[in-house]
Amino acid sequence: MKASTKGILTGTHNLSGNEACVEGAIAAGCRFLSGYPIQPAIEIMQRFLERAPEVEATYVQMEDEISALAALLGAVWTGKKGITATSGPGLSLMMEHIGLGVMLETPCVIVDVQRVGPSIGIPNSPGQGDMMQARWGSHGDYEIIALSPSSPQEMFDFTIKAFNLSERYRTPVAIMADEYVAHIREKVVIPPAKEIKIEPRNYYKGPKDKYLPFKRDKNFIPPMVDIGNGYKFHVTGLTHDDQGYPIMNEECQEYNVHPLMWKIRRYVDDIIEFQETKTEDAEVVIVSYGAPSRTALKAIKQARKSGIKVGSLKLDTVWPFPEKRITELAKKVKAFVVPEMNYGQIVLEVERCSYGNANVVFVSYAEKEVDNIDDLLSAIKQVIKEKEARKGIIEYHT
Amino acid sequence: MNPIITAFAKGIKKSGVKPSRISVPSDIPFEPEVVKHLGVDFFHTIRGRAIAFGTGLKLGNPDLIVVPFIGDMMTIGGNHFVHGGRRNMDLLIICVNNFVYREIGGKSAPIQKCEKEQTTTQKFSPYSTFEKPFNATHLANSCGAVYTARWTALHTDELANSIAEALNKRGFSVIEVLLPGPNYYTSIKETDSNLLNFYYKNSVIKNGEAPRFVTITPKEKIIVGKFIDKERPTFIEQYNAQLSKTLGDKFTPHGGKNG
Amino acid sequence: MATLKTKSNELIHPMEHLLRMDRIPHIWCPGCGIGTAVTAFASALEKSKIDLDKVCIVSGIGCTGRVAGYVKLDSFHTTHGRAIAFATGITLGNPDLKVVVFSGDGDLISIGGNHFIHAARRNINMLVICVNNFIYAMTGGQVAPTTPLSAYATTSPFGCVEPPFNIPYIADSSGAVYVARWTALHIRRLTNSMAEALNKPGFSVIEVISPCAMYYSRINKLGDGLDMMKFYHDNSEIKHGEDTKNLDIGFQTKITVGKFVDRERPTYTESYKKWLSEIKRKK
Amino acid sequence: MKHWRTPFDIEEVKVPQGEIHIIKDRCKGCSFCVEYCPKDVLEMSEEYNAKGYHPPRVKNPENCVNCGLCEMLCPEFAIWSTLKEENED
Amino acid sequence: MAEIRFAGYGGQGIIRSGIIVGKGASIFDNKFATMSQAFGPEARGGACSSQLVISENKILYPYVTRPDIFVVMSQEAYEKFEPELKEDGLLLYDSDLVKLKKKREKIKLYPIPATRFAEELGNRIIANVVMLGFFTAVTKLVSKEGMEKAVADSVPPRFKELNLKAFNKGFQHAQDGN
Amino acid sequence: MKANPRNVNTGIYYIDGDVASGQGALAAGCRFIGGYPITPSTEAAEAFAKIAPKAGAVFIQMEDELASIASVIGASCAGVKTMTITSGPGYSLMMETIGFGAMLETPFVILNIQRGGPSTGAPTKTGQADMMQSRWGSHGDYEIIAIAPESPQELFDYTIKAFNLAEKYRCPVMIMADECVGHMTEKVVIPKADEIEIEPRRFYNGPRDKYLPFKPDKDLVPKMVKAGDGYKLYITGHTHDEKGYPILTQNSKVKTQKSTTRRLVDKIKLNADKIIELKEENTDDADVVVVSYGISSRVAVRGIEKAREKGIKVGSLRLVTVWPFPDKKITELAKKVKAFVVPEINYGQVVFDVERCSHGEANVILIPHGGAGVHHPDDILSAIEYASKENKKIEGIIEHKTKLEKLIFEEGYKLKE
Repeated sequence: MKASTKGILTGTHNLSGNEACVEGAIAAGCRFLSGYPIQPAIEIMQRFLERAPEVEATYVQMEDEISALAALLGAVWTGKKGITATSGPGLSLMMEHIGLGVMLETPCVIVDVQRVGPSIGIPNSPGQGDMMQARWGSHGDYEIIALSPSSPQEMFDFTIKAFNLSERYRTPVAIMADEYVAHIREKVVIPPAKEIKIEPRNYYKGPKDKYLPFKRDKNFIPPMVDIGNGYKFHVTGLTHDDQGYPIMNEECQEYNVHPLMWKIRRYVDDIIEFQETKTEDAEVVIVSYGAPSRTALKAIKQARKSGIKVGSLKLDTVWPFPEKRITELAKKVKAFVVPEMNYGQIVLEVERCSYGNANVVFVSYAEKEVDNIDDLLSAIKQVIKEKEARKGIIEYHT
Repeated sequence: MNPIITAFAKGIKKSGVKPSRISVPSDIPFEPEVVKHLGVDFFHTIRGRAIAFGTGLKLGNPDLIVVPFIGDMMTIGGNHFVHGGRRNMDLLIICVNNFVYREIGGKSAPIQKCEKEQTTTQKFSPYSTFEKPFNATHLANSCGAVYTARWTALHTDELANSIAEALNKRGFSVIEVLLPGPNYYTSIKETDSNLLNFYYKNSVIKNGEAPRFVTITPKEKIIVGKFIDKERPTFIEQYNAQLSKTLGDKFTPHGGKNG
Repeated sequence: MATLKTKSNELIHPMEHLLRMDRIPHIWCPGCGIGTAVTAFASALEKSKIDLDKVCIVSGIGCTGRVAGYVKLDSFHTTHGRAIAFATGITLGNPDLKVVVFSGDGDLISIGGNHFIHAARRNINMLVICVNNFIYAMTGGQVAPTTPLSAYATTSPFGCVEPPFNIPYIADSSGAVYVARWTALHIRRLTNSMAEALNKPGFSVIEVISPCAMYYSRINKLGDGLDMMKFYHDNSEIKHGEDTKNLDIGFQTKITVGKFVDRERPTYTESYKKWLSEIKRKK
Repeated sequence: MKHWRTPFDIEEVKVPQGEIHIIKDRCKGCSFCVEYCPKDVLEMSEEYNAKGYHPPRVKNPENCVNCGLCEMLCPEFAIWSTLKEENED
Repeated sequence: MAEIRFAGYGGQGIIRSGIIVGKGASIFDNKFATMSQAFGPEARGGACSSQLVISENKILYPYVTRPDIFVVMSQEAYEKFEPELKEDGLLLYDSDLVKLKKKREKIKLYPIPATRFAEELGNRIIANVVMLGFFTAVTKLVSKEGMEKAVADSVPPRFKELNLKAFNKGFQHAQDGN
Repeated sequence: MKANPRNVNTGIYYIDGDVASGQGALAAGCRFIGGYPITPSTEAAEAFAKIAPKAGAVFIQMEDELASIASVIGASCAGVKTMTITSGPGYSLMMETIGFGAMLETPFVILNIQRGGPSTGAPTKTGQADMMQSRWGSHGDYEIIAIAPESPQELFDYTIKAFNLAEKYRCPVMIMADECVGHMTEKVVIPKADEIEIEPRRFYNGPRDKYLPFKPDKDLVPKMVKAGDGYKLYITGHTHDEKGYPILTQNSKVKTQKSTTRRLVDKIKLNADKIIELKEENTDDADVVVVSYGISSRVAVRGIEKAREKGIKVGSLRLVTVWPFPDKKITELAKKVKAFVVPEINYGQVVFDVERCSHGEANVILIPHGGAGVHHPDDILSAIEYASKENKKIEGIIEHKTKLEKLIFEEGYKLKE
């Protein structure tokens, strides 16, 4: 399906990441935002409110992040596409309802503009400390899709992509941006509506009385209906059967929850996207996402100048994790270097998937500027000298 | 914030309470130097949880005098506010109201641009212009507060007196302080400091006014004063009384005799 | 009012078309009043003549939280305390719907207290039916913010030390446009109230005092469900328009019931629409 | 039938005759219907239903005036009344 | 090792039965006993059950899969759990409340009108204790003394006598009838 | 330090795990519990509410989980030992404040009786699916300690241990029990007070004006003071320096990130060897090692015994502390064994860390279970059998198909309650 022309600001703009995110949401057909102001995600709410009258969108500032996500889930069931924007502390509060979103298989988009944590941390400084939280933060078993943009243009593109993924797989999708990407201003090209692909909601078309809200179709995704059309359906956050009625036993738990994982896991190859640069001949590959991947590209150039063959694997989709690609690369390369603005999260996944075939070096950007390439370079230089395979994550201290 | 802190310092002095007994859990950051000057223990807690945190402080050590400063106008922490009042937890709430709610009309842009570096708690709020604000006093009273007062930040003396009075009062006390924030009186095109002056001038003191009638509307004068001052057993008093009744000698009152 | 429909000679209860009969019997204990409140709600749905396709019901967690699972409307059983927040999203997403939040005192007033006061302040268009049984029954009888002083509960084994909320008062002071309280015994008045509120735009609250025969009455030695009903019968007093501040409930004291607040205020949706059009006009 | 005063139209108004229907196995034996039936139509029975509770049974069928109170009060949707005359006519 | 399931409807003291037998076995008879139970609404509205494993050694697997002994006090519970019972298991049931359907050949049946006995003793709430007395006599898994101590230990002092009376009533019934 | 006899109800009891934990908390010197009822953890709160007032401790039921955890941290700052009690959904609500507690380095204990998830899930049934959440649930970088007990007796013992660890390392300690253990009734022996070792709070006793709230000792843990003792504390959830003052500018960020946030991670990571408690059996000559925790390790034993009867050399490694994860131990074992078998009552959480630490040297087999029940011993046996026969190195986690999975998705089992 093509996007509706309504409200799409086709053309070239100079936008911050947060603003680009809102434009992406509007282009994707999002007409509902509920949120609670928090640095550094406020501009998403602001921009959405400014644009709301034009596209007749609904905006509500709720009393906290808990209710913001609850209201969003409610609104989605009325047929709207919805988004909420927050940062670490807000994401922590949303955890319970991410679980509800997963259990009710409600498509929605959650933007997390990461800042330095834990707790209040430093509100206006970039961080990437919520990556594992996005995957594991709510109780119980679930799979989630998380995208990580590295520029305002990607904020725009990924927001549309996030909506499409969420509608296709009926699941909450997280956009794990960071303060750096959210606040830099760059050129953002918004294409004409007809070039924007939109995933329509998977609506149920059969007879009204036969509708089962969690009956999976041939693609393994249950079709939805909107409230108010006489389907009289029931949904619950309790473990349930196809009809949405709670059944609390082992069998139903298996029947209900296992497919929540499968419905993502069986499509990982369709979902996962990454960008590779010069990995064909690389001895060292920098695995990165978000803002540090910009630094990685700079570092490659520098390193190649000094004769070290370095490549880059930039993860557009962080969750599900591109296990296969890492495992393949691990067999070819000597080492992975993972720069992150935290104290080691995704690097654990890289270590896991390299099965001891490549050394894994962690470079923490929690204590330095994003555009600092010196540490990255020195890590590359040191690991290239490393003779043997080392177990465990290596951190070179400067 | 400064006029409020000044009044707080004055209030502490006037009340005769030893500052080291006072703990301030707050969701508004204080200047560290101010804390040293005041001589109190200060906890900058996360948004909305100052009252809940204070409840723990008080029950952990009943000798403390706990004064939560809340800036979020009961948005995210509204629940703790009403429940604190219901329990009559021995807390003095300083509720800094900077009018983040506004009535419709007047302004061209619905929300203020966020250009300056701000922390979450130095509140910028895009509270949309069509929401009715809480009447904090009425709400506090309806959930059981024993002391409520409202002053603008310029009523320094009155505010200090109220604080002194409330510091010596047992139970859930609420002092609402009006501080200029985003433009509320949309017809007045004034800078913040002048706006404060405007609040001051546009207010009228009506001690003992019924809480139901002290709603702040753009068209009328702001009613300030002390509205409620009543007695009700605090949580700890009630706890000690009830448990002594049912447990008798087996029970040691929490926090000693004085609660 | 009851008409018997027969299908293959089976007896069919007149409410069956409004209930999910495949889920009956429900989980509530013998002598519980929630079933009665559901019957009243079902009759109110008929009485109000509201389009049943356009009504949806949201519940939280707890005994009363299960109501959504038994009423044949678009129904949502959400997380603990967040029913009102979830319903806010629904009513803003599609303002044509009438959302009913049917949940318990612990769910709505304790953990969901913030959403309760804020939705009332915003005057979100919804009907909140709060079944108050003075205790957390689903988890086995813990003290609730409605448990009367000195009443016993499993987490106040020596008597409750916290004064309870006066739900109508707090609803009133936060800005609800319709506030009523009935016991599960005042079924006809309760039905009328519900029917009236279903047709009223804005935030309406109906508190239903219900016996909890399994926990509240057992722990406090108040007999069974019937004994509690008898107590309500003898001790409730109808006072329409009573000032909400006088509606406190003590342990086994008189209960004032009636319709206390019925006023007009623009709803959130109306204000929002007005605001949208104003902005548009300016541009 | 006792009245606290004699209605002046008692001669003209025909008292409706109701018929009680009970789904025994839904009953959880709360006895609300028995207690609050204004016409003393019902009583609790000795038998146990499948759940192990004593369901109500009709004691004085002729007394039922189809007021519907039992139906409204029943938390289990297990009892209701219908108008009998209609069936007879 | 013996696996036991107690079942009935909410309010019959099914879970307490499990606790009392477990207590008798583990504290007063010095065996190992692990009790687990069904919780929440299902324990009140419909069939509720508790499961007990008694063994001479440490119990690893805490749940009952195929009980050796099934003690049942309501029709619904009987229908729900009866199929689990072992081929040569023991079925103890309240003869007023449970109507047996099909008979499995090797299963040994032990009926007792426990609720009626309890009502005769003055309170139907002690039906479970009557059943426990019967259980003790029939199964001999736990000593009578141990069970009596466990019963006395598990009820408020003022009800001690009544409960012990109920226990002995059930115990006696087994001695008389079977 | 020994426990205070006033807090210890010495004796032999037949109680469930929840109640045992409440007793354990009191014995450990807990003075304050803020809680909110949630199945299946409520009994622990009820037990504490009942026994606490007689020993001078307080139980308060707060309005929600957000408030419970905030009040617990507050009370900890006031100088008492504290705990909160919850289960999955409540735990999710606590996430923001857990990060706050980690940032403030306040000692407190969370008892999480895990149930079937996600969302409301199966409240009255068991699960182990909050394991990763306990490690990663709050935003930002921090480390916690998590303990997984397997019986009511252990719930008593490890609740005391949890308090001790919390005081020692000044960090949140989670007791990750599950419904099965919490609701299981067994014999629990509460020893005499002088047999219970208690870790006192690390109070500062130097000169008042020299006190720096976040200046660490050698083991990277700073000393505490009580609120109200005249130290003019300035404590914030912002990233802070040693004085506790907030840092908001980029320039000073680098330094403080190193001295505070990194320390939050390092104080656990570097002390991991002292914290980690493992129970190892027959791993010396094992071909296959079953790695498990909590109730799974208990039910796995039946499967292991059956496998031994068949002549398979199988050992077991029980993680008593799940976090910090015993990286070294797993890496060591991986070199020796053919495969790890990991039964978890979830669809794969801790198994990822087993996979990570085995560095491709041993196969990793997951026996998943959705919850609401425990593993069938036959599933564990068949996984062990498979593991011992498979001679190829396989990359990636091998998900063992359970009987239940086959039953439901292949044999068309009809769901019924």
